[in-house]
Amino acid sequence: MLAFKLAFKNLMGAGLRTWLNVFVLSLALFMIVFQSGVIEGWNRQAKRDMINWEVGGGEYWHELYDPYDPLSLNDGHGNLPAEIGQLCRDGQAVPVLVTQASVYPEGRMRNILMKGIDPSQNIIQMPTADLKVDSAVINALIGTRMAKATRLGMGDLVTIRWRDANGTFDAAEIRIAGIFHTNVPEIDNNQVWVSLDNLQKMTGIGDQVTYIILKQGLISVPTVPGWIHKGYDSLFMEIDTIIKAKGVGGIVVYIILLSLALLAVFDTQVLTIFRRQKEIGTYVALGMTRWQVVWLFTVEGAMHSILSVIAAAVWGTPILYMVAKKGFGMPKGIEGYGLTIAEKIFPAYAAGTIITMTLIILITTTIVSFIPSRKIAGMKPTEALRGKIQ
Amino acid sequence: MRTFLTLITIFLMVPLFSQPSGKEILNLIDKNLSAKTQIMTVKMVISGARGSRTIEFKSWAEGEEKAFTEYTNPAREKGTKMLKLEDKLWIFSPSTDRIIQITGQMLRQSVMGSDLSYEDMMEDPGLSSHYNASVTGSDTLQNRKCWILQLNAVNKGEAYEVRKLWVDQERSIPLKEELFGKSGKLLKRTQLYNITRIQGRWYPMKVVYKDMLKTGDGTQFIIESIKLDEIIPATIFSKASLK
Amino acid sequence: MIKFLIKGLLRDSHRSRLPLIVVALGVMLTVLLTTWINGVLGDSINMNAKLSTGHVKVITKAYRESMDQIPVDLSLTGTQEILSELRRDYPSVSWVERIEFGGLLDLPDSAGETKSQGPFAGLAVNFFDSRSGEAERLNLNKILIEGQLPRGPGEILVSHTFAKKLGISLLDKVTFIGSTMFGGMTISNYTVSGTISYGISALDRGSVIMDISDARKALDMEDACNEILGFNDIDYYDDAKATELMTSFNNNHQADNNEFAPVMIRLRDQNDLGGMIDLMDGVVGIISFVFILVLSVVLWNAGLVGGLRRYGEVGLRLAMGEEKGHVYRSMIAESLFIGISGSIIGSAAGLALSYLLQQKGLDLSGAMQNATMLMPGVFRTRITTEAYYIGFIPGILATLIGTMLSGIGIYRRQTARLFKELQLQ
Amino acid sequence: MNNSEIINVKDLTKRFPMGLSEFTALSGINLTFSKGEFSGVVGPSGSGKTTLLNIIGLLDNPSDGDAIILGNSSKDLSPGKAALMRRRHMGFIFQTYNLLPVYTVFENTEFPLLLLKMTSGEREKAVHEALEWVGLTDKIKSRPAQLSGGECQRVAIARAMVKHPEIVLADEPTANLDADNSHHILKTMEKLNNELKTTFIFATHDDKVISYLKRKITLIDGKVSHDETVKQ
Repeated sequence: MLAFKLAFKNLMGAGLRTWLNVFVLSLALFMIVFQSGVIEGWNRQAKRDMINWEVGGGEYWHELYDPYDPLSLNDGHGNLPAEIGQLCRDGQAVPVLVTQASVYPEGRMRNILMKGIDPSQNIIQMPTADLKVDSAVINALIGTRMAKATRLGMGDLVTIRWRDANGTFDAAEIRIAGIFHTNVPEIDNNQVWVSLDNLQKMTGIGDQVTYIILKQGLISVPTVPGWIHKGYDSLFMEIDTIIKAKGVGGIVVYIILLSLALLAVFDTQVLTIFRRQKEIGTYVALGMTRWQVVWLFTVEGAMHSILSVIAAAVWGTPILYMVAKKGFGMPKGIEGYGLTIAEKIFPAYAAGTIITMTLIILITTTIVSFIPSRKIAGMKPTEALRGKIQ
Repeated sequence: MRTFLTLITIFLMVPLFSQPSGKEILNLIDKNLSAKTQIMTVKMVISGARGSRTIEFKSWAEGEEKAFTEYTNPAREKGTKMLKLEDKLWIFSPSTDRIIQITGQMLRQSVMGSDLSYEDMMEDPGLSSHYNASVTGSDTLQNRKCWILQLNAVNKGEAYEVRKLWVDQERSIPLKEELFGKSGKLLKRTQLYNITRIQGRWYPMKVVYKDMLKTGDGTQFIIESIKLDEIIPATIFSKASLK
Repeated sequence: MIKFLIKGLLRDSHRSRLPLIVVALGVMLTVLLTTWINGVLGDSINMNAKLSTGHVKVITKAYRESMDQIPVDLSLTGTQEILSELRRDYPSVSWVERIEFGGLLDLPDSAGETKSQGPFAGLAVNFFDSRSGEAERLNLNKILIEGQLPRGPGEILVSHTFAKKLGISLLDKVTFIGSTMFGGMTISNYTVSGTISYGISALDRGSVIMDISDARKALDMEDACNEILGFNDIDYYDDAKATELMTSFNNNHQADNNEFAPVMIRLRDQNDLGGMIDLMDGVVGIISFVFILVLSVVLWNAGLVGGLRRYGEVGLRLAMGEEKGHVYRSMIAESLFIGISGSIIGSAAGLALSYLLQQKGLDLSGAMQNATMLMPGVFRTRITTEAYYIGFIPGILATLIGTMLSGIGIYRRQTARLFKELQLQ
Repeated sequence: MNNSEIINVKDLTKRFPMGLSEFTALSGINLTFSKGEFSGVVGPSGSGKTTLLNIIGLLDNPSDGDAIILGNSSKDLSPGKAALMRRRHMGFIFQTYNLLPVYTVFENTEFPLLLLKMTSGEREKAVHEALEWVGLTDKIKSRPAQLSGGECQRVAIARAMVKHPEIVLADEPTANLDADNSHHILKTMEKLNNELKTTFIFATHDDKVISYLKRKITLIDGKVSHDETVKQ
């Protein structure tokens, strides 16, 4: 305890340089927390967006359905199994039917997926209520990406062509009754959403559906033959991989940044010990053992980290809080590859990360403080007293 | 290709007489074009973004369900052969020495850049057996009096639920056909020109086929020579003849 | 005088060693961080550039309107002429032709009939002309899972997942079915010489890479391609340069109103990459600033240590009658020397390390479930122009400031006290 | 060794390496100090005064011979034991005061007591007492930088005395002080010597200090040339 008290006093006494070191360390801590916060925020937000917009509390897929294989759509649908049908009626799930179709914006054919969903659903955030708007033609919802690609706007009519369950061609004008904006490209790119009733009627497929989205938080799910339950594990696999990769890339930045901050502490320690030889001698003369003095100086160096944590908390918290509140602008650079990225990420600061990082900074600072301090043990107190050690 | 097949089917169906009963008109068309087989040389003119291209092919057909085509020009397409047997379609390409069945995704692609897709080619166009016909009015096309015939599919599963035919009252040959989706949307339009007398029957020597959902001028089929009711050896309609 | 100082520095290891090490280390870390951030952040941009956008891209006006559909029928024609114009007018840029196309891949059974079939996205690049650098650009050697790169006509690469799905084995003959530029059907045979994995499921689901000569033959695109990509000689997107290039090229072709007239677009105009670039510039700027700040603090300390160490020496020199100002200046000259040499050593070390990491990459894939090309398990630094000078700013400035501050003590010292201090020695 | 003898230096020799050869700072010193002595080692610069004090203070080890401090042979003492000895039984006063710059007068004085793990109440009492001795109760909260040289040295004395050590070693305590301050300091130390019976050993060549000494040991070239008790 004595060492801590003394170290604290000494640090405070050193004034500006202490604060610069503390600032540098706190900057490192801040940036690490900030960066991991952004990544974690992205992770959570991507998943939250996916949950809110796409996957709800998980999905059931018809056993033949494979979203990456358009051919699977021919057979990848079936009647709602009774258990899930009950869930749907209870508002705990919503079925979706997927068919292939072509739209002809400006006379150029574009192959798309036409998806049918219950307009009164509230399982996902898609504004399906727009589909209920009174209209002579079929109402459809598209996402902003699709709107941009096809240059379709609200209220526009566009021809859509499909084949019904028997293979008969049909085409109709559909009216863009809503354009939704989502961070989840998976429900936007090359997709047109219509009401499930309409789609079932259009395709004459009866009551069949392709997949079912469960309500969030629905925990107990029945096993249904012919239908495969898709939990978050499999639905989030891609985003998990990417988040992990981002995190790994960040670690190197932490390491370099921390190294530099530690270099500052190390350097300060060397200077401190050099400058305060007489003091070291005095401590020994006053009856401290040399190792006690080593400990004293190590604690002093290490205390930079404690102060830096406090400093980071003092100046960093408002910034982190503000960013977490206001969000952090993100470009949509890699969206083309189907990743969910919000334009604004609200960093999430995990207590675990902050604690781990604080501990790492504490330990590493202690180590770099100890290394130069160790020299004290080998000092001759008589020479230290005279300030003669080079 | 598909247009060509549709065309042939239409010919087979269209009776010669003019009688304002749908069924009768269909039978007349049928009679007019009741040749068992056709062998013809066709020039297909496809208009596209880069101007028009001409492709020549020779085709052998028997009934509604068998058709064999060999492309002869240009050099790129020469030797390419297609075989249609009922609802299956194969393509042979000489450069690869491969026979490929066209299925799935590929069916939605356009054939040779024309307004026809392979899907269109797969249609089984048996009009009289698959459609109920009724005369809904008359019109004048190409300076000729026409009955307007509306065809409604008898069974589910026809590619087009509704067809509309403009049939020359005198020659019992359609001059125009429009194909509609179930909900009444016009999908395709075929126009027939240069109706010529061949082996006692009326035949259109030029057909323009247009996918109404796409922009563009459509695809022209110009029949350069045609022979009806020749005996075609069965081996033609087998995969062996593709190679 | 300088010689005298250098001698002193070299002989008195205490005087020079620690500050030099600290300066060099700090500069090295700054350089390394700069290149690292540029490397890692620039990665997705870079990948986009290499894979599809180029730094700039020449396409037709019509193609630009529906680029996401990669319409082969709206391709550029007369590309030899366009290429030679580009190469003449902008010789510092590497221009390569690419064809992106789609089609079906068909695997035959022993009887030659379709065994399996699947749609794919094709990319045709100039592999066989090694001067094009396309194989390196696409990192093909790295993403190759099995087999080898195509060595001659008729050989293609197929994405691994796709190959597995269709049941394709190495050296299998497969058939491509698609449409030519004019809409004609095209069917051609290829041998699968290798399988690749981009690590992006969207691409791995169905991708084929082939040589552009093969694609031209298949797609009837002699002297045509849908995209001409331009890459700066440095492997780094320079927005200003790209903009300049684009403006210049498009001005030259302003008169041509044909929908098939060539038009140039930049990387930032594609795939929504603009925002990404702005973000990256911002982040690099902020981090560099922070680093310079941090390093200045570190080196200020180093300067102080250096100054204090020589308290005695300075005292002696003052006692011997040297002017204070002269001592001060000579100390600053010394620190400048340390700053410069430290910065040189540090920058060299940082650049060497960066170069190593740029070439070899840092393989962190062990820390990830599965490495991808989009998120490569191997991280790379990127040496940008700024990496060459960025370390010198804190390296020299900070040492100088540190010495200046510590040297102020010289002025404060009373000459009378000097003798006492000297006595003590 | 009688009861009052607390320091016994026997055949003490100290050599320092100097380049390739050695420099003999002390050679064959024999001295004893009794409890309550107010003595000093005098001699010109470089005569070995500080070295002798350092060895007595267990900050340095003899090359040959021995120094027995409070019954402990310097040869047998580990650095830790030596530190303990200093902590409990010795006080140091330096020419340059060696106060801890960041601490107040009170804290500087308190420091040795902290090492002795005294309670805060005990410490406060002892510190106040010590500062009363040196007359600095009004500067308790001041930092060394705010004090004059004389005041600093008085703090140093308070720090050395606060734990009531047996021995106080003072190395040129007045070298940086003017005459008035020097006398003040010396008087203070003399008073403490009388009241507490603390043994004081000075190393000095200051005549003012010498005039106060009750025993004067003259060191020349590392050897004792005189050892006289001054009759007052």
